[in-house]
Amino acid sequence: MKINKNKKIELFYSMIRMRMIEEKIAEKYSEQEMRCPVHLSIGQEAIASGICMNLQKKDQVLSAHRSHFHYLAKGGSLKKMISEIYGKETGCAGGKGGSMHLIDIQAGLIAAVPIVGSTIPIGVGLAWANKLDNLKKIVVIFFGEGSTEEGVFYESINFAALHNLPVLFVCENNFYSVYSGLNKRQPKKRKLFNVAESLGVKGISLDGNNVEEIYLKAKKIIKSVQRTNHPFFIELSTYRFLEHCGPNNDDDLEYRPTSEILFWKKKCPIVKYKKKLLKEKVLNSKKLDKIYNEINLEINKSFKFAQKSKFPKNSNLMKNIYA
Amino acid sequence: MKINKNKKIELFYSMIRMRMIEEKIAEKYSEQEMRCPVHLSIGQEAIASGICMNLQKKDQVLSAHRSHFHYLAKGGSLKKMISEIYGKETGCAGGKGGSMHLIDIQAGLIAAVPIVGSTIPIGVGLAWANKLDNLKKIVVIFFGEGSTEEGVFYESINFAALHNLPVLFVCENNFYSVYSGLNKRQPKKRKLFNVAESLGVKGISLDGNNVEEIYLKAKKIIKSVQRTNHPFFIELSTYRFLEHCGPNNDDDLEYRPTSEILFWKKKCPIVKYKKKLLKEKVLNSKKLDKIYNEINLEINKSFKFAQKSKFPKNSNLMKNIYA
Amino acid sequence: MLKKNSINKNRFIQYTQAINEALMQSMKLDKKIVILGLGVDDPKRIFGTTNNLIETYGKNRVFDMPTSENAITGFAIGMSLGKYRPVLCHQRVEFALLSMDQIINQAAKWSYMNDGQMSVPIVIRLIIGRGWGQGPQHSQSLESLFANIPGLKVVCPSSAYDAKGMLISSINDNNPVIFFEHRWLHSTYSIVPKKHYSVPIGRSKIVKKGNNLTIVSSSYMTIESLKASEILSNYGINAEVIDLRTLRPLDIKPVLKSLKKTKKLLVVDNGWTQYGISAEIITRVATIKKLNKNLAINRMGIADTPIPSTRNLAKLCYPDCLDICTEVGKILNIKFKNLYSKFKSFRAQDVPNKNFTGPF
Amino acid sequence: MLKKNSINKNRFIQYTQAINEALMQSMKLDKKIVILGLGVDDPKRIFGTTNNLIETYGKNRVFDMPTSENAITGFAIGMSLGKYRPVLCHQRVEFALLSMDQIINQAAKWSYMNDGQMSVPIVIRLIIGRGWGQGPQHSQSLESLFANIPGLKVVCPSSAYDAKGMLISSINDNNPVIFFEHRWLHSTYSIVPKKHYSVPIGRSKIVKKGNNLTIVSSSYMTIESLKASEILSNYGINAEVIDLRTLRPLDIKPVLKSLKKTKKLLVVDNGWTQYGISAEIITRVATIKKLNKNLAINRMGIADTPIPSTRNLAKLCYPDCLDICTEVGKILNIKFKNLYSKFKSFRAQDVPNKNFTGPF
Ligand SMILES: Cc1ncc(C[n+]2csc(CCOP(=O)(O)OP(=O)(O)O)c2C)c(N)n1
Ligand SMILES: Cc1ncc(C[n+]2csc(CCOP(=O)(O)OP(=O)(O)O)c2C)c(N)n1
Ligand SMILES: [Mg+2]
Ligand SMILES: [Mg+2]
Repeated sequence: MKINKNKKIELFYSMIRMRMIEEKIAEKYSEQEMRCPVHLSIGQEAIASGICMNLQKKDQVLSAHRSHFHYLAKGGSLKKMISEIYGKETGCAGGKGGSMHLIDIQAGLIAAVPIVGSTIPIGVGLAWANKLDNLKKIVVIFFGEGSTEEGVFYESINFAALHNLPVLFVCENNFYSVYSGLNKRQPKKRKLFNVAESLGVKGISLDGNNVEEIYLKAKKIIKSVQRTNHPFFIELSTYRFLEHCGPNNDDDLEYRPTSEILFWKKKCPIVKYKKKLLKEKVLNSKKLDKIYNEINLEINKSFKFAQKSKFPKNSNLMKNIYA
Repeated sequence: MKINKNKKIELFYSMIRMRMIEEKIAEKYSEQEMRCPVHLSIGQEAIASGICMNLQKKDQVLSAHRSHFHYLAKGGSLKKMISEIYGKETGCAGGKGGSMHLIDIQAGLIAAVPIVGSTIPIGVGLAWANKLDNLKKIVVIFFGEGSTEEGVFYESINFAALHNLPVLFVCENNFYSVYSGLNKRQPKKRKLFNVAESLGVKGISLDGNNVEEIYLKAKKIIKSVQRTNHPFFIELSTYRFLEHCGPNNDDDLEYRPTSEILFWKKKCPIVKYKKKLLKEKVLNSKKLDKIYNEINLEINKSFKFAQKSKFPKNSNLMKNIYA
Repeated sequence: MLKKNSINKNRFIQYTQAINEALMQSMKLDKKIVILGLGVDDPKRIFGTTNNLIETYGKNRVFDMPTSENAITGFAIGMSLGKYRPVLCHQRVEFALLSMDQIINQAAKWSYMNDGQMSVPIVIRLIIGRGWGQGPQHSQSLESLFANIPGLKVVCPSSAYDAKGMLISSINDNNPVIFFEHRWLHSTYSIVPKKHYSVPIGRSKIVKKGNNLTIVSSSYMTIESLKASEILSNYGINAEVIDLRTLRPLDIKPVLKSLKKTKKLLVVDNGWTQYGISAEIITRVATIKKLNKNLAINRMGIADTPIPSTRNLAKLCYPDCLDICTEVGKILNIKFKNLYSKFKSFRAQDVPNKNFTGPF
Repeated sequence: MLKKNSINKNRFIQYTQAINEALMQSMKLDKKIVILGLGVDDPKRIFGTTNNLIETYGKNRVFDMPTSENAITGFAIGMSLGKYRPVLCHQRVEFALLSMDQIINQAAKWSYMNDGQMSVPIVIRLIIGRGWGQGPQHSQSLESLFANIPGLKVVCPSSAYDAKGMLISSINDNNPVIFFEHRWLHSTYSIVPKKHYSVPIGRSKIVKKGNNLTIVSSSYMTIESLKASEILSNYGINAEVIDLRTLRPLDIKPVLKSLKKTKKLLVVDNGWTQYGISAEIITRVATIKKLNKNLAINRMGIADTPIPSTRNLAKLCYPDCLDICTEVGKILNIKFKNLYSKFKSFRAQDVPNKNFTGPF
């Protein structure tokens, strides 16, 4: 399969936009107006972009604590996301959730919650409902490799396999859970997609920093999930560039080897792809500037919107506890 | 490897004794003096016998709701078991546990509890302690295939693999969880030992009704676990002859196909083995009679002991809530 | 037809059948209602409560499940997001302890977390209480663990009539509802209309009028409280008995009203008393300025211990009607003569009824 | 050396350091103590509480864990059966909801289930409470879910001094102890002896003497209650403040004694009030025959809702010292002039101290 020029630009645009958004969050976090934990995904742009580029609006995505990119790639409103992080009434959850509880039902971002693994069965249940209703939708569940240590992940995979549910499991393996390396949590040589396969869900492992490959492979997989109602598991290796939670770089803490960090920085999905597209003449510096400007404009607008928005009224405190 | 004659008789004795004990429980249950749920294992004798024959006293066993055979095969006191089922102060748990909470610390039966899957991490933790202390013990955890649907099973396997713990997982696959067949719970073609292997724990699948094979294979496996501190997973196919819980046959409920029942009754581990040993002249009818008589005597004594024993004193109610 | 039956005052049916009717009738009215749980379609049908569901509504609406309690609850939440209305069942409340994350962190907070854009209309039926030597892990009554959590509704009907009506309300509710059924209530009978009707969530009920003292209880303990009030009437004492029926949102008004009259309160807890349901009831009373003078207040409940299996210790754990009378006597400063000998036949043993022969 | 330091009254240290000292010193005395939990050896060391443990005691006694909360608790139980004494830690109480089966069904009942032949000496440190916009799933205080369970001990020290002494007692205890640490207590200081000492489990404590009314509280709310008592003294009101410190077994005696004097009780709950800790305290008082006359009783606690992330709603959830004063005013029928303007600086914002800049 080939990717046409426009799609390439779209993929690049999606990635660079997400990065610029989070860089702005990081920059402005110290103003102490975004008063909630933020888990930035910088470095992991290719996965959300490559997968979600294949999804339609009706398809549904669930995520966890590190959800900004999934929200954005699925078409969630930037204004509402920034407002949510600022705790404003215009936020996607009315300010009640903060960065760890993004949601945009219209866009199909159904839920993101910070209890590790907890959205996985919920996504499977939703896929089950879709299947019973014969809706030709796919549910995509994004989670970190840490989630795969939770029993509920296993229970969910079992059920998706048992009932042949149209769900795509996307495991972003960035090798760390907070500061804990994989070697403290899973045996060496574990292949997560093998685990899925042993349970009856087909799987593959991909380079999580190669956006075109992700896009192309995911296209095929998603089509087959839709056609066959069989679940699928994709494991993607990638790397988070900043600290686990918060706006900073934490390489000074030395929980990750410098050589490893350098290796992955070199594999930056955006730098690499930009080079490629420049070389292929899909992009040039003029086009790039236009893209940057456009994104900057959008970002600035969104932050202004959020900053100007009001905090929710006190009377909102006791609202919507019950439907 | 060969099995000598004495060992053969021991294996047979172990199996027939367990069956006769449970047959007596079934017979006397309707007297309504054993007032607690009982999960009889008749039909599954070969597994407990074949595995535990390889264990030493210091080795440790954990089980679940269907635990009589594990308790007996590990050398638990019959008198204390029957007394426990009768709710007497002489019971192995002072009457506080009933059939679902057998324990005999001296014999190395560390725990049996009726929350499905719940003893699995406890056994792994115990194996961990043993390893840290460099004790040359092995922990054997018996559980039904239903347990393998609990997330905690998966979490436990992961950890045993990660830390190379000296633990043997023994899955008795009798194809049913209460009245629910495997097809309602796990995908077709699932091989449980493949799941374990994908997680980093070596495994095999065995005929759970062939006591000699179990004994021989388990001998090798247990030695290797002891030597290498690597966990191992054995899946054994078998069949429970009576109802899930209670003293009766429930084939009238028709949740199991008649052909399946017949197939397994033919594979009765005791009938088959008896035939074999008679043919091999290891046993003869005289020897058999002696065995039956001896066991009957022991059983009758134990029931009398239990029946004559006292109920725990009222003052025991509030004792031992805290250590 | 329906109408005729529904006014038939003599239609006594069993609690389990009432549950079953609620499910059958609700499923007929709303195709999005689905039934999930271990054994919902097995020969025993959850003590008969799921009888005929699979025959009538088919295997696309009635699902046996793997032994994966935590995930099952998540599946139910997910289905509800897909516009289904799952009714989930655990045969023992203990099994639900495996799913507290999904219940407390997710279901209870879902509507609030997204500020009302979505809600989670699921019903979780949890079977609590005693059995035949069930022992420490199959006999708990953990209502207060759920009642503490905003975002959940928690109900515990004590009669077949309420069970049907409140299960229908629970299914119709757009929020997660924890529906407690006590094992020993399953075999009780009451008059139950055949029609589809609802009993509102959030209303306690005076189940017996009286003016000498107020007994407040819930779930199975309401039965023992009613028995106690019958016995007490032999001693000339006229107790008012209030059945809470819903623990969250709690309806305390009938209790306060009753106390204006009686000035005496005994709360009979269906579980452990420490940090239990009874503590909340008493606190609601004790913190009312105008009421808290000159009241005699006490509570009782299950002994503060894991429940042993052996019958002679287990029976000591559970207060019954005679123990309730004794507590009433303490509040009223009366000693009831021959109470335990005269009314021995009222006592519960280790089985809910004479027909019970185990094993569960 | 040790002695000299231990009598140095000016040794103010932080709560987190007190926890750390308890762990360091206990591990030195007993080689069977091991530390389990996500991040116990990571650069942040559970807010500093596990500093130096791995350096001092090595990787065979300090274990980072996979994200498998339910199994981890089972491992801890299993290790304790192998004569180890694990101290387990969850950075948020919410994560422990994944392990309620192991905690409630197994650990709490182990000793009883085998009639005292074995017990489960484990400590489970659970971090509760507020943070910076933590939202509904990272800010709960679920003490009452554990306090309801016989077989558990439940403690919640509010000072660095008690934290060290009670953690040592918890580690030495042969039973499962749930040890609650409030995030906002972590940055508080108190005088803490350097030596290894213990503060007994099961004793509440008068943290401020007074005679006009009794304020009972626990965990972080003790801090706000103390602040309130300081403010109240400006209005000539002398409040007695009692810190429960242990929720199970509950020591109610100091409360009852205090009430004999003050006749007025305000219970400040560290969590939700409905079916919360405060309900038990009030019930213990209200069910005492000789005491329940002429008492003024009230309670307050976290608003009955999931906690929102946004700071301007979150702050409405948590009562602080000024809100406590207002409640006291209601009990005493006094209106405090200029309370909110005059003592504004006493108010907690959405951070525990000025140095806090997020993200957690
Ligand atoms: C049930 C649970 N346990 C622990 C945590 C603490 N925690 C927050 S994020 C996180 C890391 C999870 O790692 P991973 O799933 O790989 O996601 P990543 O942060 O790498 O994107 C952990 C352990 C949690 N939020 N929920
Ligand atoms: C956590 C939990 N869920 C459900 C049950 C109900 N239950 C009791 S025994 C049993 C069957 C388990 O099947 P399996 O593990 O295969 O054991 P078997 O009965 O076949 O020996 C079930 C589901 C339980 N005891 N615990
Ligand atoms: Mg990760
Ligand atoms: Mg089975």
